Amino acid sequence: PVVITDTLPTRFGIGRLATAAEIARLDIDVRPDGKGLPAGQGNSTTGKQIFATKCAACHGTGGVGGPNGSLVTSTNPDRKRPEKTIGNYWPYATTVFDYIRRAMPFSQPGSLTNEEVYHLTAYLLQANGIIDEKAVINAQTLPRVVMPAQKLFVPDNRKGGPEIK
Amino acid sequence: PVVITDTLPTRFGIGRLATAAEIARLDIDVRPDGKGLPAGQGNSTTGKQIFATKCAACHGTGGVGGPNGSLVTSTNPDRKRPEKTIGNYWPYATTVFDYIRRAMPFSQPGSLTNEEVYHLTAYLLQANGIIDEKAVINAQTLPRVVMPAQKLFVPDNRKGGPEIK
Amino acid sequence: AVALVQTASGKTLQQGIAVSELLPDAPTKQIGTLAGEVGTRSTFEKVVKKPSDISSRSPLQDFYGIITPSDLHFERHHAGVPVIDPAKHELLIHGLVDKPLVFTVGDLKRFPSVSRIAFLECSGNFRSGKETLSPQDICGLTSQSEWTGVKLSTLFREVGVKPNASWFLAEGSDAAIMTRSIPVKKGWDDAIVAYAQNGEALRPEQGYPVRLFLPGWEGNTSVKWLRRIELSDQPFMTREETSKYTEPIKEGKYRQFSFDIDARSIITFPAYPKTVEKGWIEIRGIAWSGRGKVARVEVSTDAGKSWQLAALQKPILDKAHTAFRYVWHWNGTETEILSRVTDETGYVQPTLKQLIEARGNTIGYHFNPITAWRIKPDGTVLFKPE
Amino acid sequence: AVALVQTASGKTLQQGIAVSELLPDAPTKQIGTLAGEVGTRSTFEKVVKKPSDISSRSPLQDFYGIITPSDLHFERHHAGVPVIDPAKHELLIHGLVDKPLVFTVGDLKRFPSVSRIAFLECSGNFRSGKETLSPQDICGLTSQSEWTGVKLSTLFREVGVKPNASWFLAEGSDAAIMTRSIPVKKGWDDAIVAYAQNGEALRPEQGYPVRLFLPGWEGNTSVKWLRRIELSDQPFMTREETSKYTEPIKEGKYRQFSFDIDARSIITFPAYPKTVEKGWIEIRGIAWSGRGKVARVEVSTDAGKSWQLAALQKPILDKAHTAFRYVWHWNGTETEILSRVTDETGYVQPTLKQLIEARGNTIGYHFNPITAWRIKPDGTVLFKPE
Ligand code: HEC
Ligand code: HEC
Ligand SMILES: [Ca+2]
Ligand SMILES: [Ca+2]
Ligand SMILES: [Ca+2]
Ligand SMILES: [Ca+2]
Ligand SMILES: [Ca+2]
Ligand SMILES: [Ca+2]
Ligand SMILES: [Co+2]
Ligand SMILES: [Co+2]
Repeated sequence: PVVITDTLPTRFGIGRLATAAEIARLDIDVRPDGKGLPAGQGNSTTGKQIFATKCAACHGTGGVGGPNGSLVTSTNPDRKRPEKTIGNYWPYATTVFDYIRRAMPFSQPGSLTNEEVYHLTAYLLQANGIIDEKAVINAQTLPRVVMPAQKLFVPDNRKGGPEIK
Repeated sequence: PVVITDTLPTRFGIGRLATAAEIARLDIDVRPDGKGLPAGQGNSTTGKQIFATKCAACHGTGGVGGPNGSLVTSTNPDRKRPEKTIGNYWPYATTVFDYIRRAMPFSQPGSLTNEEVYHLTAYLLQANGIIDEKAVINAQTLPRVVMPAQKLFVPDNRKGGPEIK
Repeated sequence: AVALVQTASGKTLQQGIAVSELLPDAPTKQIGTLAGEVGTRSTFEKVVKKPSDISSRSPLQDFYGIITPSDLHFERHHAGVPVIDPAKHELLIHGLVDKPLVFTVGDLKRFPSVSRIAFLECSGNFRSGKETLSPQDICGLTSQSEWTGVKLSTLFREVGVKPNASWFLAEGSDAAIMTRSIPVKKGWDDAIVAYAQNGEALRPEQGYPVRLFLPGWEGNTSVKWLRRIELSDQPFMTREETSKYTEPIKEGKYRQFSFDIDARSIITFPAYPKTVEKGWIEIRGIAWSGRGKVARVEVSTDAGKSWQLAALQKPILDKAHTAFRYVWHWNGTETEILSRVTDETGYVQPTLKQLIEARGNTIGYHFNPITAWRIKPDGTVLFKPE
Repeated sequence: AVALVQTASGKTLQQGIAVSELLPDAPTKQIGTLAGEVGTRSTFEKVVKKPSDISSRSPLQDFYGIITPSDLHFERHHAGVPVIDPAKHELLIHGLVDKPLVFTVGDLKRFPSVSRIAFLECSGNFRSGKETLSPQDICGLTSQSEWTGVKLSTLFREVGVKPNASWFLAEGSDAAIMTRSIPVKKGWDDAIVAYAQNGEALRPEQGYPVRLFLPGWEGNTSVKWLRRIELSDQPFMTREETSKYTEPIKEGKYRQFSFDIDARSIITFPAYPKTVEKGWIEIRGIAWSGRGKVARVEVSTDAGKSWQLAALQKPILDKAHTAFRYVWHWNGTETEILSRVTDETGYVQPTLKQLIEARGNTIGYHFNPITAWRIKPDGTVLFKPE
């Protein structure tokens, strides 16, 4: 069986050019370098209040416990291993903003304003002892937050062959 | 990938021995040489009556026409080609007995007695002009009936390769 | 509400706007259906077989790849689909054997098993006569599954088939008690007593709980709802191999026991009722042969004047639908597109004219002609009956 | 009524007896269901996935062959299965490209297409801890389909991916707006933007109408309900590649971007909850590797003391579940059976002990240990948690 490929063009001319506006409408991701962060800012005090209203039912008072897991590191003598939280397991602070904005609150995803997301991000970083109560979180400051867990992550080095990794 | 086959036994010892009775209960086929024909016999006169009651609604009065097709050869000027019937297309008379017994009447399959099937077979052969009205059809006579269409059938001679057959 | 939206670099001001206003679609704003026991088909998909009472044609123009979804596998039966309790169903093998045996469905599953992806086609799979026919209408009595079961040869060894056995009867447990005579050689070669299809138990329409599966042979011989196999030294001449499934050839003769499915292909896209736009079009179709693998598929986009090799999607399996593709630039002028398969025996799919010349002026079983589609300047696609 | 029945040679007298009395079963005496638009599953078959809210495990012990019926394909989602109208769904590709483009589902289907049979496995596919676990419980988050779609490389060429693009973000249109960062190389290599599964449109649970499909990679990366791909010069570090889908290795470190699925096999018969009888048993299972083809599967029937080569069912496909079989005579004494796959890179499926030694004393993603089944003298089969 011979495969014809020489007739294939590089471009088929299918699809329509995306406008800047329609890209912007969908382009909600936030990178570690801050690319994608919107205008606005937040602080942990306001974030704490929003968290109590919109999040604590699922993630516990102060982000500890709750039916859907802790977000804040704590020393819980009942557990063999510490729960993985933003404080001890998240390598990038921008992920907090990105994830909350796209997916939380679980039952009302997409309902938070950017401002609210900044406040919540500030609160969760502060509650985890990563920033202090006075810190303002915005597109400039968030990418600069160094997370305690960042140094724990290493790239995959498995590559097939006989060695078990 | 190596396939292990040398461990395979000829017999696995699975399944249970069939008794003669349970074979007989299922062994309803009839071969061209008459093997499988039960005791009993039939004649076209009785068959004609049964046909009128149980078959004609679907296969037409006298086996011609009807919503489910003719069984008896006729010259119908309305049709380009003659309908394929027992008279002009069936190579073996035993098939008539076998098929009626296993599958007809369509809406009550398995409801006919062997005797009824013999009568119907006799009738359909007679109506197609293959046997005469006096003939008795039974395990001995049926396999001896030579069908007009028998000589028309040839085995498949296609065998792949470039020739279109 | 008009909202100033962020750019890709996140520069534009848009405070106090819920992300919901930035997102296009409802699906991102409400939790979907939770995980379940059995999946669903999207309600936006309306893909169905075309049924008569006795058969139901697969929507070839709506398929992708080579596996036929089991619930869209073509149907053909002679007295409907029976309801069979697998706990009560048994297969009897008797006749010219050392040891007649009865196997429960559970017994059959205990034997060494085999799986193969292969097509099943009704030998009566041809329609023509008008332009508004789809691949489903023309040739929807072919489908493909991964079949799993026990090799019939394994069961032959278990019962001890006698050397003088040359044919066997396969009998179904439907209300037609469908029977066919099969040469014993096919049983030794590659016949399967199948109990599974595409990973699960056979579907009722396909012979649940047990069917015969004869790779490459006309569908009717793969007797469904199999209850009995009788070994014999001659064929039984059942109604399905005399009055039916025999076909006219020249000089008033009729061909009997024509088991093999001749090689065939059909373009399933573009094909009626779909339409196309000018520009690049991937011509897609399936090709298969009952005699082995597809060796090659050629496509013509100029009404048969010239032919190009199509790409064949791997794996190219024995006696299996094989997907072919040919990327073509349509300039918008009226033309005809055709496909033609060659199988590994060197058999080349014929035209209808060649078939009629070879067999005489009648259409019967085993009609596998090249199918042509007319592409009109407005992009409509019509079947070209010859 | 007692009836004298005919013998095989038709000798015994039995006049006046309806053939119905000779026939065993109701199915032969009443016309069955007529042909229909959509087939059915037998009501005697009760094969279901085991769901939690967020995932649903395929019943591996009930499958035959290598195709997973689409409605029994495992599920894993982070905010339920969205309802998506394919007429409204679009895929945006932007970022480091010459020409950001939006494709409708219809657009995607116009491109040259590709099909491949390949597994999809969640990298969190491991459970242990008690004896009464079935293959479904232990490892039911793997399934296999024939996927059809357009190669991502084709779309990359269409948008003109820039040379400095090294990662891309794939984003779903579910309520989690699920995102993963994928090296661009995978997009050029063998990534598919799939719109079909096992011959038909994707099922909603599997990403209808469009998903990413990354052969051999952990399931979560094959983003479902795909709406956006953004080309970038760095990964996005989404929650699913940081907080989740990272796993502990030695010295307190965590492995990130562990995409490849390590080779794995599991015996699916005999396995809990099925039981066996003394005598010949066909040991059956599936083996696969995210790094290529299965090279070999070995089976041990003596608790790992000795190993025998199993037969592999063809076709043996790249990054695909491959069926293996080993015919074994069980003498009725207690034993353990195990399977171990080697893939074409030479990787041999490890024991749990080897995995824990290599990674430290924790269980995480990508656990693919050899699974042992205990066969008790009474024929019951139990999982052996280590
Ligand atoms: C109705 C329950 C519910 C509410 C309310 C809720 N969450 Fe969650 N949250 C969840 C669930 C469930 C998950 C896990 C989702 C998954 O794994 O896909 C989660 C995950 C998270 C995570 C990721 C945790 C990790 O370790 O990966 C963060 C961060 C988070 N939620 C923040 C919030 C914030 C902030 C709010 C309030 C604005 C909130 N959640 C409200 C249920 C909830
Ligand atoms: C309710 C309708 C109906 C009744 C009643 C009926 N038949 Fe039929 N018959 C059919 C149908 C439908 C077929 C075609 C079945 C098929 O092709 O599978 C058929 C086929 C046949 C054939 C085969 C014809 C051929 O050319 O292959 C014979 C012979 C036959 N019937 C005989 C009988 C006899 C004898 C009776 C009465 C005892 C009978 N039929 C009653 C509907 C009926
Ligand atoms: Ca972006
Ligand atoms: Ca959302
Ligand atoms: Ca017999
Ligand atoms: Ca019957
Ligand atoms: Ca069939
Ligand atoms: Ca999945
Ligand atoms: Co034929
Ligand atoms: Co991983």
